[in-house]
Amino acid sequence: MKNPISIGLAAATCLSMVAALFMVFVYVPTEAEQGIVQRIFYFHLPCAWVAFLGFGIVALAGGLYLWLGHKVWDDLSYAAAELGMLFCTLVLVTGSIWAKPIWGVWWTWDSRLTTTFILWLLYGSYLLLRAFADDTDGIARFAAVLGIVGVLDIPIIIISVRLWRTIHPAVLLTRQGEHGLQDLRMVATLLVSLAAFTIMFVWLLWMRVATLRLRTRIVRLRRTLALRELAEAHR
Amino acid sequence: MAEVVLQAQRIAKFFGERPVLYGLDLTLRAGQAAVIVGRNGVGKSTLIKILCGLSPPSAGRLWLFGQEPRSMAAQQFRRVGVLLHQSLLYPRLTCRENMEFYSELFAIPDAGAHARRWLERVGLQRAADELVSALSRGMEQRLGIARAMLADPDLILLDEPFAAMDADGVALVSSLVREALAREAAVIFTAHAPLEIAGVDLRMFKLESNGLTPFKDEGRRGSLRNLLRRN
Amino acid sequence: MDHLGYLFAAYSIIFLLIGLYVIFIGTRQARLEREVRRLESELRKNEPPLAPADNVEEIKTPGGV
Amino acid sequence: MLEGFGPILRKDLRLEVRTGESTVVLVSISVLILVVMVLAFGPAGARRAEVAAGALWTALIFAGTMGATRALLSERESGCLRGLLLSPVEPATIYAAKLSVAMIFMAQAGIAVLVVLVLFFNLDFGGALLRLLPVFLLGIVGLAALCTLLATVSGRVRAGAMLLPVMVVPLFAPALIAGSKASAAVLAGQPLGAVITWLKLLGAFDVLFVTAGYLLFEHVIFED
Repeated sequence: MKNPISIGLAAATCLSMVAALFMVFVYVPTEAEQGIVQRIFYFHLPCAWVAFLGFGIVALAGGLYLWLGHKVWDDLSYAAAELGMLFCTLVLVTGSIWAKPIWGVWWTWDSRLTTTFILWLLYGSYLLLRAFADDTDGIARFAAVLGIVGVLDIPIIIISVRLWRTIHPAVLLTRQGEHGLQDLRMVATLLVSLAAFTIMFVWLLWMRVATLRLRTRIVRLRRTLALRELAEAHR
Repeated sequence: MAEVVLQAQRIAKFFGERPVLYGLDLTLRAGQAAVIVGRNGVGKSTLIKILCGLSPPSAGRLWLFGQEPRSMAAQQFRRVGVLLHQSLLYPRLTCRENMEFYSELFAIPDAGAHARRWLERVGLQRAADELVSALSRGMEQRLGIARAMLADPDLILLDEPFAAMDADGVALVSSLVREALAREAAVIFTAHAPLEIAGVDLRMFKLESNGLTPFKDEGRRGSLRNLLRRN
Repeated sequence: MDHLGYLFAAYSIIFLLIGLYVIFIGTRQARLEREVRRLESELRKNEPPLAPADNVEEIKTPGGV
Repeated sequence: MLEGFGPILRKDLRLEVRTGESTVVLVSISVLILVVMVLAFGPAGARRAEVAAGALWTALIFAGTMGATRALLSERESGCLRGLLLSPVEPATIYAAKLSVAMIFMAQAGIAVLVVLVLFFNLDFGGALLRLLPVFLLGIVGLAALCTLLATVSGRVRAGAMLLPVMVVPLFAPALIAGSKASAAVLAGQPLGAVITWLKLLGAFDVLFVTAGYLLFEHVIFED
């Protein structure tokens, strides 16, 4: 954690996050229709974006692991899944908190909510698979396959859920970002938040991969030690 | 020199953090036979699984017929015959059905006649229509060996082929090994105690918890070689 | 229409969860680093160095046959 | 390309005809699930097409996970899967064969469920049922493909039997939506043309998972 890249990422995260918070709470004007809760949106959407980004990395790194066989790809895939789960949870929670005052309910089977929820379940099953398995080479391949299949499934999930809920209640329309962003300052705030979350995602990913690499290194050291003990015992 | 059928280079295998095999070198040419002797739990079965390409080693490299198992086409496995610790037979199919199934899988023409020949060869013609689950351990072992050899493979790996065998069974396996060697196949098998097969120039290796070491005067022959890295 | 509570809840949950995750990574990192140092000192104790398994992870190939 | 497909399929069917285990287990459990659904929804619910469709697909998804598990089970006895891997048969062919076996198991359970469904929900034998057939077939192809791929994974993991539905359900969600919507529409008397979008979606799902399974199977079938 004490290397310059990590420190640089941490600093960039802090700076951009402070800037984003300033813009959300001070700079941006309050949205007319929904009032103050609409400000949740500026962090809600970036959470969704990095959750999606996480999925992409899970599949990409999984594919690279199957292709090249280097453990670092597996570590990257695992770290991205954990982060994806974290941000997917945040999307659902902040969405719920936003929905309550605006729609009067915590949860509704709107197409976006449903899709996000299914993606959350996908992340959940991936992490459960990894939690259940012993730490062998096999699990890395299984997780890679599940991750790839999961990502390929996403477009079909989105389409099916959209068709499932073809008729949107009118109130849902205002929820969609485009409709709420009449002001240029709102767009600017959203962009800064997106950047802040992306940087934070990269930073967290970097740190998590570092701990997973350490775990690999420990296994290697333990193996070396075990070999020595054997050789010693045999002498 | 005959073709190198199997070559293993600095093979190591870990289960988690526990080393099972390591620093293992092995070269086997066509027409050669080798036996790996070791106590129970020393890693013989694991070694056979690695050498047949079923289980990838944690480190080191393996070539079968000059190719790494991972890049071998499935068709190449026609040339490899394996008996593992398990018989690889379907307990709820009869002996004949098992042999016919595997003959078809290996795309052998006239699978029925081929299966019948092999059942006779291993002395199971009278048990042909019995379910494998009803066989005695020794009979199942005979059928398992027949299964391993049914496509006349060029490389034969047998895990404890003499286990649970009576005197007839031992003679049968010995003659099968002799035949295989006569047609220039390479044979490698494991045993828990040193043994000899009449008329076979058998190279013996001892597998110990620290690797594979030459059992007799192996250094002189040099066909099979182990280098524990520290030696 | 005072929805300040909701806004506050949303933002605090975001920072709470991310903060907890950072703490989780940090403690784990510290623990693993301690373990690495311990193992390395143990390795140095056991002279002479022999049979390093340092190639074990790197040339591993996924898949079997 | 599919050398070895026939023998594996024949062998599995012979085993199944001999013991009948999978058929009995799958048919009874999926019919039981249907009964549970009917009891839970009550007599009023049991007259609605959506409830019938929902019950059908709930029963199918469990039959799917069990069918795939059972199709692979015959290979786990005495390590026979290793026998297949050590034969000159491509892993993808093993996948195709196991997928077909799983599909046959599922279809048996599905047909039993359909018969019971018709009785319990007072549906007409004939027209509606005939139109349901393509929906049903498209559904089980994708389900079998998905379950066969993941049952291989769950078979190698601790608590895998419990993990299989956890992995299958979210991935199967789109086909579940499409399948139950299309079934409900068809059972309510609409023609197949009205549900063509759902059929297309099911088709896309099938193509995706059959292809993915075919290509990825070799990565989950080998051991460490």
